Amino acid sequence: MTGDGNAADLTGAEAKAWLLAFAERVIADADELTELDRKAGDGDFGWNISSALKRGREGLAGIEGEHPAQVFQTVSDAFLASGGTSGPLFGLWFGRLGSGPFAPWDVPELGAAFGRATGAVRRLGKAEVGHKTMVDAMAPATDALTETSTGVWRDAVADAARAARAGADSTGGMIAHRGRASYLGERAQDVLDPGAVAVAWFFECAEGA
Amino acid sequence: MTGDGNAADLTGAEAKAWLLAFAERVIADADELTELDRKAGDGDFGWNISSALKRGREGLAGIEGEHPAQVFQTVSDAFLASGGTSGPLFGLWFGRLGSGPFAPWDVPELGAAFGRATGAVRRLGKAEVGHKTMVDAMAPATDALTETSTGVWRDAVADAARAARAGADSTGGMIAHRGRASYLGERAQDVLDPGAVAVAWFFECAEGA
Amino acid sequence: MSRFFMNERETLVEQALEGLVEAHGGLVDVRTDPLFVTRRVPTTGKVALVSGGGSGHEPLHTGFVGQGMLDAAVPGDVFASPTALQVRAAIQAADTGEGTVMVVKNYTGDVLNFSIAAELLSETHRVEQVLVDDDLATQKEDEGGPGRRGTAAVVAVEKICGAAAEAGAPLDEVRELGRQVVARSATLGVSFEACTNPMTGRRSFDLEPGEMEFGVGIHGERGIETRSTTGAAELVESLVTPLVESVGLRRGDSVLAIVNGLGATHGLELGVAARETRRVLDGRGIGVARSLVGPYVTSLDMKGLSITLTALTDDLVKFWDAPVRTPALVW
Amino acid sequence: MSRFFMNERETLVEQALEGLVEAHGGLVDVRTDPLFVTRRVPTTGKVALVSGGGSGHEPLHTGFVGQGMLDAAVPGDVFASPTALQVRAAIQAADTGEGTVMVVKNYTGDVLNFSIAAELLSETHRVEQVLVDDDLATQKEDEGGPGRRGTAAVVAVEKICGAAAEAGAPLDEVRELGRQVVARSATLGVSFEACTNPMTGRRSFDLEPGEMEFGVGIHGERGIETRSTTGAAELVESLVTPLVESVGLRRGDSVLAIVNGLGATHGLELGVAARETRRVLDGRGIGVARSLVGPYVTSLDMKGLSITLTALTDDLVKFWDAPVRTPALVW
Ligand SMILES: Nc1ncnc2c1ncn2[C@@H]1O[C@H](COP(=O)(O)OP(=O)(O)O)[C@@H](O)[C@H]1O
Ligand SMILES: Nc1ncnc2c1ncn2[C@@H]1O[C@H](COP(=O)(O)OP(=O)(O)O)[C@@H](O)[C@H]1O
Ligand SMILES: [Mg+2]
Ligand SMILES: [Mg+2]
Ligand SMILES: [Mg+2]
Ligand SMILES: [Mg+2]
Repeated sequence: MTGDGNAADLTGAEAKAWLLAFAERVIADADELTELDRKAGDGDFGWNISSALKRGREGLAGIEGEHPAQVFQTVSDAFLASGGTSGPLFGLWFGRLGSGPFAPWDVPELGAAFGRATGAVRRLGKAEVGHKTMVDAMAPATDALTETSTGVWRDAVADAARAARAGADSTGGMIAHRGRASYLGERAQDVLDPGAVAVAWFFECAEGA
Repeated sequence: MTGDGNAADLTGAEAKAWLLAFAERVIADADELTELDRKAGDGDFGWNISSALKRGREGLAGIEGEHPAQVFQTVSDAFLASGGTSGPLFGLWFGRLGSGPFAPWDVPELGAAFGRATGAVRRLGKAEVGHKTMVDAMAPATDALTETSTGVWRDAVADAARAARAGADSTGGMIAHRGRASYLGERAQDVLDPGAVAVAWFFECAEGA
Repeated sequence: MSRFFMNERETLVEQALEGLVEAHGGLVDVRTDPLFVTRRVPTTGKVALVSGGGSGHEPLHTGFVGQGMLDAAVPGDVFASPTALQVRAAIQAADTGEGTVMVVKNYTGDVLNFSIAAELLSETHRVEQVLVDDDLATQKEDEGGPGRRGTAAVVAVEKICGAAAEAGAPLDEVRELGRQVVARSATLGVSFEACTNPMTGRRSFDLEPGEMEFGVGIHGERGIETRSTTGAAELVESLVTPLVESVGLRRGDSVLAIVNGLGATHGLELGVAARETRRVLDGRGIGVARSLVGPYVTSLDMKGLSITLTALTDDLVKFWDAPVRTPALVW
Repeated sequence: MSRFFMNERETLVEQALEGLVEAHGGLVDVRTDPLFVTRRVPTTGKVALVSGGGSGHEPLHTGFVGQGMLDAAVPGDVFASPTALQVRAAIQAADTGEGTVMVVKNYTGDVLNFSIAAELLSETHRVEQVLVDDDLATQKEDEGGPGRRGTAAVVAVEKICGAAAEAGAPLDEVRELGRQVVARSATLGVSFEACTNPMTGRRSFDLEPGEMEFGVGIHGERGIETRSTTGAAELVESLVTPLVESVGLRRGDSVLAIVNGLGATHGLELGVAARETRRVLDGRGIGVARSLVGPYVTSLDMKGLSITLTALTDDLVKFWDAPVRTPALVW
């Protein structure tokens, strides 16, 4: 919509709107995430992520949104200043996105950026698909982005959102191998991983932005 | 009796016998002193003085007793290595005696030595006659030694012993102005001061030595 | 109610650091937003040495910033990792182009935040990591676990790497030296009374009279076993024996012994512990070439102590002896 | 049962000193029979500076032996004066002909034993005394009493007299400098939790939750008043205000502030205290020219702290800044 480049490419303004929508969603529904972390962790996930995104929203208010990298970098800083396990991992994810091109992103660039970002989270978190973490949503979404045949960023991200949602849903039934939920073993098997759910929300929020 | 000088002078051997007799008396009757300190202080005086004199006895066993100064110095060191208030004060008293002449002492020398010793205790302890301390026995005994007309040390010390005993007795009825007994005020008025009693014993022990 | 002396919990760490600068303004400086401590006068032309971790362990790490030791220290909240943003900012401030060695104690949060900071800087900075995991009490057979905790050996790592960096050693060499110190070190701790939570005033665990907690770390967690208290000689023997085995010390070897107070342990007690450490090692023909005795890696007001042994080489001795000028360590 | 780490009570102090030498053998040496601590290498041709007192206050005094500070320190048993015999031996060892200044904290037993030692040496040695009585909490109107206790100002006295002696100042000058520091200093302490007796494990007094003891000394005795705990800002204000009055500080004056931990007080707490001290004095236009922050004069494992202010002159600053090399203080 806004954006000076090709409408098919993700502009800074669009990225900014996307992130603001994500922040709004998370802040509104933080309790839902907290409830999941209460069942399978220490119950602070909603607070951790929404306080990071409140800071992120303030940061976004102060920038132009010249290109997606600047937008993601701003959100990254907000997460990096957070505690918990999710704060630095999301900070890394957005931080890697923040080192993408300083211009609107076409779909291949978008896929490449998410590929680097998700790769870094997998490496640092030592988490693979099936470990019941945010990676269970990040990885299929990233695959969808890199493998898509569309050249329009909104369509590509919509594919990614569907994949992320399926990935998040798949964590119900998994036994956790990473994070606090891993201490609970089978007792938290039925609970969705809040990190993965948040990732699904993230991709879904591109739609209205 | 033993001694190579004039029988009227105090020899080292006589001084050693005197101090050994004093040690024996104190060690035997330590409980009596402790009981007084229990009533008017913290109940450790018997232990303080008898452990000092046990060390002193060991020290005396290791020396010839060439002259009174050497003997008093040895006992001084034993007291100086002791705790409590009485340990260092007796250590000072005997220490000042220990800086007397390195030869048998005639009566004027004896009086002068005790004069310096008692003066030092009064000065350092800030204690005067009537303050209900060891000085109440030391001071009149010292006066007796310096004012005596006899030239025979045993007679002079016998005078001093009578004066020390009277001084010690006078502490019954005094309100203490120094040491722990001063915290008790009138409540310990009837109790004899154990330090003064020990000084009386000291002079009395010359008789058999 | 807490008996912990402070204003609000939120400002505790930052205000304490203002006090550090008050006392050692000639040596260190504090940066805020994000919070970290640097040398008063940054040193250029050398490898930067950066460390950090939760607060409550002072003087670690902020007290070790200065000539011959750290270039920057990054404090988290009490017993909580600093954020990756703090770490990134500290590295950016300290690294003057020769690269950075991060000294990280092996705790999930610390490892994550330091690693992420390094990862984020990977395109602009050369950042290497020395992971300190000296605590024998957390030795496990399983490969997948978090591994041994990092405790007082971190002081040896920071001192020795600091000296090497100051002497101009290149990045790889400083990192390898640090890893060598870790590989040659082991620590065991014991607690006579748990630390108290600054907010609630509650002890993190309770001991009956006559009990002590063997194998504690530095976050108030229980150790591996509750034992009956013994005299100093016997207790030091029980700490030192497994260390000697773990480090593989043999007759004729020489060590650095760090006798570390965990917070409320008195100097008299640490003195006795140092004496007993020497005695036990003497008895095995192992020489205590250097010792460091004091509260260097604390756990708030825990009563207890840890003993660290580091097998020395001539090189390590040389770097240990090199001059150091920090708030907590000067020679 | 005691949670104090030691072997037997009888050997505690001596074994702790063996540990001191273990850690700082390059600086100090311990003599036994009688027990005292000297510099590793005695310094000749200067006034000797000797101090001492009961143990349980470490690093005071034994940690302050070394170049630029004490020549010898004489430790008593825990909270008990050393004997006159120890003091005499220490003076004999330290005095190389230029005379000795004894730094004595104002307690009956210490004063007696140090004075007697000096008296016994009066024919062979020139011995002068600096009596330290900085504790405002024990200020009384009556002339006959024991006077104010000596607490943390003793560190300033030892540092400044030590520097003057090292610089070659003659006996009278070193003594006068010490007396000047005492006259310009005042201290107040507060406790959040009493210390525990090493033998019985009992606290020397009890505080209810939310209470603190104002005006404590360093022997576990109660202070002048039990008050409600407050935040750091308010508490430091209540300590510093009477000090400012007592020392007679005015706008434009500059001070040395000693923020001293009493044993189990954490570095974070002392940091906050140092910050607040500066803030309160700033507000009155008084400059904190120097500060010393740490556990320097402890009371076993007491939780609490004291603040000492010393009004500075250019001379005092010069001697404070002069190099010092002791186990507990190096610059
Ligand atoms: N090793 C890991 N790799 C990737 N994600 C992880 C890992 N550990 C935990 N997570 C994610 O972090 C989320 C929990 O975050 P949060 O509540 O902030 O952390 P904490 O467990 O420290 O309280 C989990 O739902 C999971 O998605
Ligand atoms: N200031 C003083 N001057 C002289 N003698 C004193 C003084 N204070 C106490 N004494 C003597 O010391 C004796 C008590 O000695 P002791 O029990 O060893 O001391 P403490 O009170 O330290 O336990 C008293 O009976 C008194 O004679
Ligand atoms: Mg959580
Ligand atoms: Mg958490
Ligand atoms: Mg007594
Ligand atoms: Mg007594």
